[in-house]
Amino acid sequence: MASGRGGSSEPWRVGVLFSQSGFSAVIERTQFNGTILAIEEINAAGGIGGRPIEPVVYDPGSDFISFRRYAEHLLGEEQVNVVFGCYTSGSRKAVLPAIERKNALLFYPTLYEGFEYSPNVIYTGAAPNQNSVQLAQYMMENHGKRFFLVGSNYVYPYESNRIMSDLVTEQGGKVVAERYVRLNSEPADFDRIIAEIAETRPEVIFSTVVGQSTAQFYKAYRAAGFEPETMPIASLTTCEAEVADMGVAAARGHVTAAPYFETVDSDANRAFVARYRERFGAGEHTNMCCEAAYFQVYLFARALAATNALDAQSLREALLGIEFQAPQGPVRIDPDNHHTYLWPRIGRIDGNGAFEIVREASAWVKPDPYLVTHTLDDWSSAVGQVAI
Amino acid sequence: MASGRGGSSEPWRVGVLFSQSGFSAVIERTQFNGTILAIEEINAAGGIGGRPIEPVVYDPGSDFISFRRYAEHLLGEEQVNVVFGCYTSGSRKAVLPAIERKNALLFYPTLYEGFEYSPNVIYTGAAPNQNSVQLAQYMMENHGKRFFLVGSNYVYPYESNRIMSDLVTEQGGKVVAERYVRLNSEPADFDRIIAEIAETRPEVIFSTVVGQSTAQFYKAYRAAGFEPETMPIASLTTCEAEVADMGVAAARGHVTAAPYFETVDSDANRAFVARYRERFGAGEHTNMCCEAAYFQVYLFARALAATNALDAQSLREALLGIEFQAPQGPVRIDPDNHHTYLWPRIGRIDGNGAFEIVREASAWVKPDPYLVTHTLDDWSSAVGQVAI
Amino acid sequence: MAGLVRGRSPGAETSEALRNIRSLRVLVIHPHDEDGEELLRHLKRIGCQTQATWPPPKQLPPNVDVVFLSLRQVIEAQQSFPWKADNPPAALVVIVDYENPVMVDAVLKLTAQAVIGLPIRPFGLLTNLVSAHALFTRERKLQRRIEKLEEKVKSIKRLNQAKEILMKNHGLDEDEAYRMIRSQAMNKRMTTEAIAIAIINASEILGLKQD
Amino acid sequence: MAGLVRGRSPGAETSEALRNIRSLRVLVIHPHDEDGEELLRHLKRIGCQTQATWPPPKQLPPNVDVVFLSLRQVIEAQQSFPWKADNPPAALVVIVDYENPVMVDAVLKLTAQAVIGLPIRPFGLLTNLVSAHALFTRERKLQRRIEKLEEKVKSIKRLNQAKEILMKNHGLDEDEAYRMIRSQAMNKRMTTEAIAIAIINASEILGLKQD
Repeated sequence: MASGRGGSSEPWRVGVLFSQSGFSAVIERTQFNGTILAIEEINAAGGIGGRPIEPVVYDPGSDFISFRRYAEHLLGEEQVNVVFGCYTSGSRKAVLPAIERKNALLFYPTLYEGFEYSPNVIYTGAAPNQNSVQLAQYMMENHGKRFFLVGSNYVYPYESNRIMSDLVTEQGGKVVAERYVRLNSEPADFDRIIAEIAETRPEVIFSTVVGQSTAQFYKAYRAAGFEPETMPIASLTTCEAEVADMGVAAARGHVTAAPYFETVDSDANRAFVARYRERFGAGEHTNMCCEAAYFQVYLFARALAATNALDAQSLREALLGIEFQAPQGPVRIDPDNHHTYLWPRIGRIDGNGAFEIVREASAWVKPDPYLVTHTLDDWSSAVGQVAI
Repeated sequence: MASGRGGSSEPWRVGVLFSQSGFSAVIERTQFNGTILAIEEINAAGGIGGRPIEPVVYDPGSDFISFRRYAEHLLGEEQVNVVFGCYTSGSRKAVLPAIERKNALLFYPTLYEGFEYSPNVIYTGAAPNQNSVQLAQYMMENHGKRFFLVGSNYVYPYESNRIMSDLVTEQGGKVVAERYVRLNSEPADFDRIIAEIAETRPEVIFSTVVGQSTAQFYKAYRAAGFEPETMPIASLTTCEAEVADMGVAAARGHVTAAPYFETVDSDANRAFVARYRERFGAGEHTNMCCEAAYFQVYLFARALAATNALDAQSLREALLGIEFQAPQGPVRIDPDNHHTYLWPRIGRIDGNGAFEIVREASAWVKPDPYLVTHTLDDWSSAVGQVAI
Repeated sequence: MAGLVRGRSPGAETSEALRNIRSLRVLVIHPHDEDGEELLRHLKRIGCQTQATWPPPKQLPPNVDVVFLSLRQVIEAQQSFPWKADNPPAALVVIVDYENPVMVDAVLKLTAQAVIGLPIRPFGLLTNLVSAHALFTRERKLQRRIEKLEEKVKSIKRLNQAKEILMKNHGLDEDEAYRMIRSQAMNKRMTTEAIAIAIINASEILGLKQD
Repeated sequence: MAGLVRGRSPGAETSEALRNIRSLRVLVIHPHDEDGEELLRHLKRIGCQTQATWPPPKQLPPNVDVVFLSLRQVIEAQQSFPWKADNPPAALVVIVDYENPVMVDAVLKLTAQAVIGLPIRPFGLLTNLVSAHALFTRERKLQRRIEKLEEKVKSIKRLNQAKEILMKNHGLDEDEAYRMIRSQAMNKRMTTEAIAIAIINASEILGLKQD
């Protein structure tokens, strides 16, 4: 790899693929920022082996075909063989064949539905056993067992809804409906769903709506006059970025499960948030995807410091089992499956639009991306005790 | 690819993987020679775009694991992405995953059993529809329909024997036995087979014995006092290299089908043979595998002259449909399946150990590597008329 | 087969399924993209009679032996795809790009005979194609055998019932009852089965003793 | 299933086959090389109870649900491998590295439920594993159904034969013959089936009239 071998001051060139436009730009822009912040911090501290990391940036505009083309371009003409990027499963799948064909390495900083392993991918977002199970338990303990499922029409919501249905049914609860909206939805797409919710009066709405549709849905909910106290929207994807997009009025009272919220109470996180605002503006917010994008650059940097070479084979070996003190707490790459040990948390949006953390794991949870049958026992046994 | 992009006098580095030792060295050494001769001729004529071709040579010693390791080394540390090499199907299969993973290009100059297509391989030896069918027809017309099948114990002989059995059975003939010997055979391994031949008295022995076992088998046949006039050995693999190995006494009278013999009557071939002897010694002989190894370097060179770059994608595009005036006659890469249009011939070994060409196609034959059911009609329809 | 020593025994003939591979009619239901093209090219290389179609057809064309189906894309198209998994019209090879339980469940519901992962690689396609078609043919034979056996059980039961009706109502013994049915069948050029059914139907209408 | 709109209907439960995947006992018959290791690692990632063995065992261990078999290497080992393709002990996933007709024929003879090409890639393994096991279970059910139906046909025929023997030799009518068999069965605590067989056997030995 020419880019990884030259003179001692030559930069380490890496690809960065997050959308600045299109339906998932709201969240991908924060992943881009997290990535750039980590690279700038590392370079400011002297780089790796005295050489800076140089991001080679393309904007796929939330379009899967562009994701694939830019990935091929990065791995081909740009001679890059490490890429940070992707939010939706669709974009990850679009990029994957090129990554595998070139034996490159993709760092993927997003929760997803599991059931994937590639020797060429490091997965730093939550697997379902690190967020779905915890959300189901919290909602059933505190709100009820009649669930209404709403999702965007693609693979991640299908599978998330399967898991939620299983967990609810296992506890004697009931799924009253399962509805999907297209990825590029319009506000009016939610009219029928809001009417159905009004009619069926569930106790929990489980939303796997993603991207800009999220704000549309929460606003429609608010406009219908529903009350978060009796019928909150529970989500795995709605984070600080979407809250900023929809505004506090629509967001207040709803619940999300994630390994990270901006409100995590630790020195590491306070420092992270402070630097993030300093760099991108006082009104900007971190979130789970942004944090994963941030800490995965550090995992990469640690591995690169050990290998001093950019080839996937040796980087992979250095990455497996590696640990890092992330803003959410210490994280670790699981050598068995390339996913990450993470810290499940439940947050409820308060009157300022911040997530109040109402429950959190007392130990990291090992990822199990191939788990078919989730049960609530997993959570309690894995976590030991929970703080309220 | 660093090696393909540098200064204008930097050589074009290519990998060369043929065995100089081990059970198939007899034939692979001639493939090595054919490759080197072509490279030297091209370089003497000024190279490609003013730059010479530089062979990066390793000797896998007829060992499949070494083939794989050297291929990985060539594509990795040596940063080569075009490889000329392999004789047995086992070595090709060992090399293939590395070639495909790196999106490199393998030129494979050996007849084989078909049923393979890789976007990363160019196949320049005969497929079964370019030698098996012609051999079956010739033997049944001239010698009889009771066949005894002897092969080395691996995939190529299994499949060649299936095809031969089908062709013989279709014509109302009979396969009296089908026997296999291990690849690293000892002369004594043939005792039982010779006894069985004596007992069953077939009219044709079809041999898919390869490598140094070939000489062992033909010598055992001769020692048993069998007569090639009434019971010749017919082969797809026994060529000038094996004849030299076993000696004229054992070889005389037996029959081989191949797209090329040293005795091909053309100016192009006479020049090729003269240069080959000048370079490697007056006692050296060309053969079908050597010739394929030779002309495939020229096909590569033509493509490289068009692309002026070594990446597999553009080389492949330039190679498909390309033609070259080879010693056997004009050849062409079939864009449908990456195999080669070739000239089927039947040769009988004469008293000097040379192949007397007793039949040859009057037109090249399109390769059909996925043909399951061969029939004798294919030959006559594809060839138009045959010369005796 | 008791044991597998080599793929074939001396002089064994190539199996029918393989010999006929170039007469297989294959329908590819896949979007027109790189994977679809690669799949089509390789099926043509193998030599099958191949056609491709997208979006999924509302009705399967007749005379298809094997269907290749791009699963997720058919699901996301949110369009009803006709496939009777219990009595399928052709062998089914499903192409998958995700394998979470939702997708695997869909594969199970379709009872596909083979599964191929994206991106398409030529190697393995031939074996999966032939194997899928053989599994399909095999299952169809088993289904036909079950149908025949069920029909036979029904038929024996009907004949017994008809005989009993005749014995009860006409005072015949079993042989006589059977002979009566058989001679009726010969006279009317019908099967004994049909006569038995006629007797049963008539007895129901006329309220004859049935048991 | 009439049509496939989405993988699942609202609130549908995950199918049994998938829920139980971590209790599947998988045997991998493959040389200890890179591909073998990659396969084993991924099966463990999925969570199956997996063991590997090489050379091919002379006898299959008991309690195996799915076998992964490296085809060419088993063939080249020239060692008899026990596999009753008509009544297999487990689902079979064949791993192939060549697909010429000799190899494909071997796949057909083994009636493998799934085919995987080398080099091993993790993606697709899960779906092939679950699908192969489901196809195997499905075929076994069909086979059991056939066996039951065949038994039933035989049983009806035997009962008729036994009744006829009693009618011919004891001058009974059909009802009486049947009542005699039934009362014998009740007295001896045997099935009417067993009594019928006893009567048929006895009649053969004693040379009674059978028809």
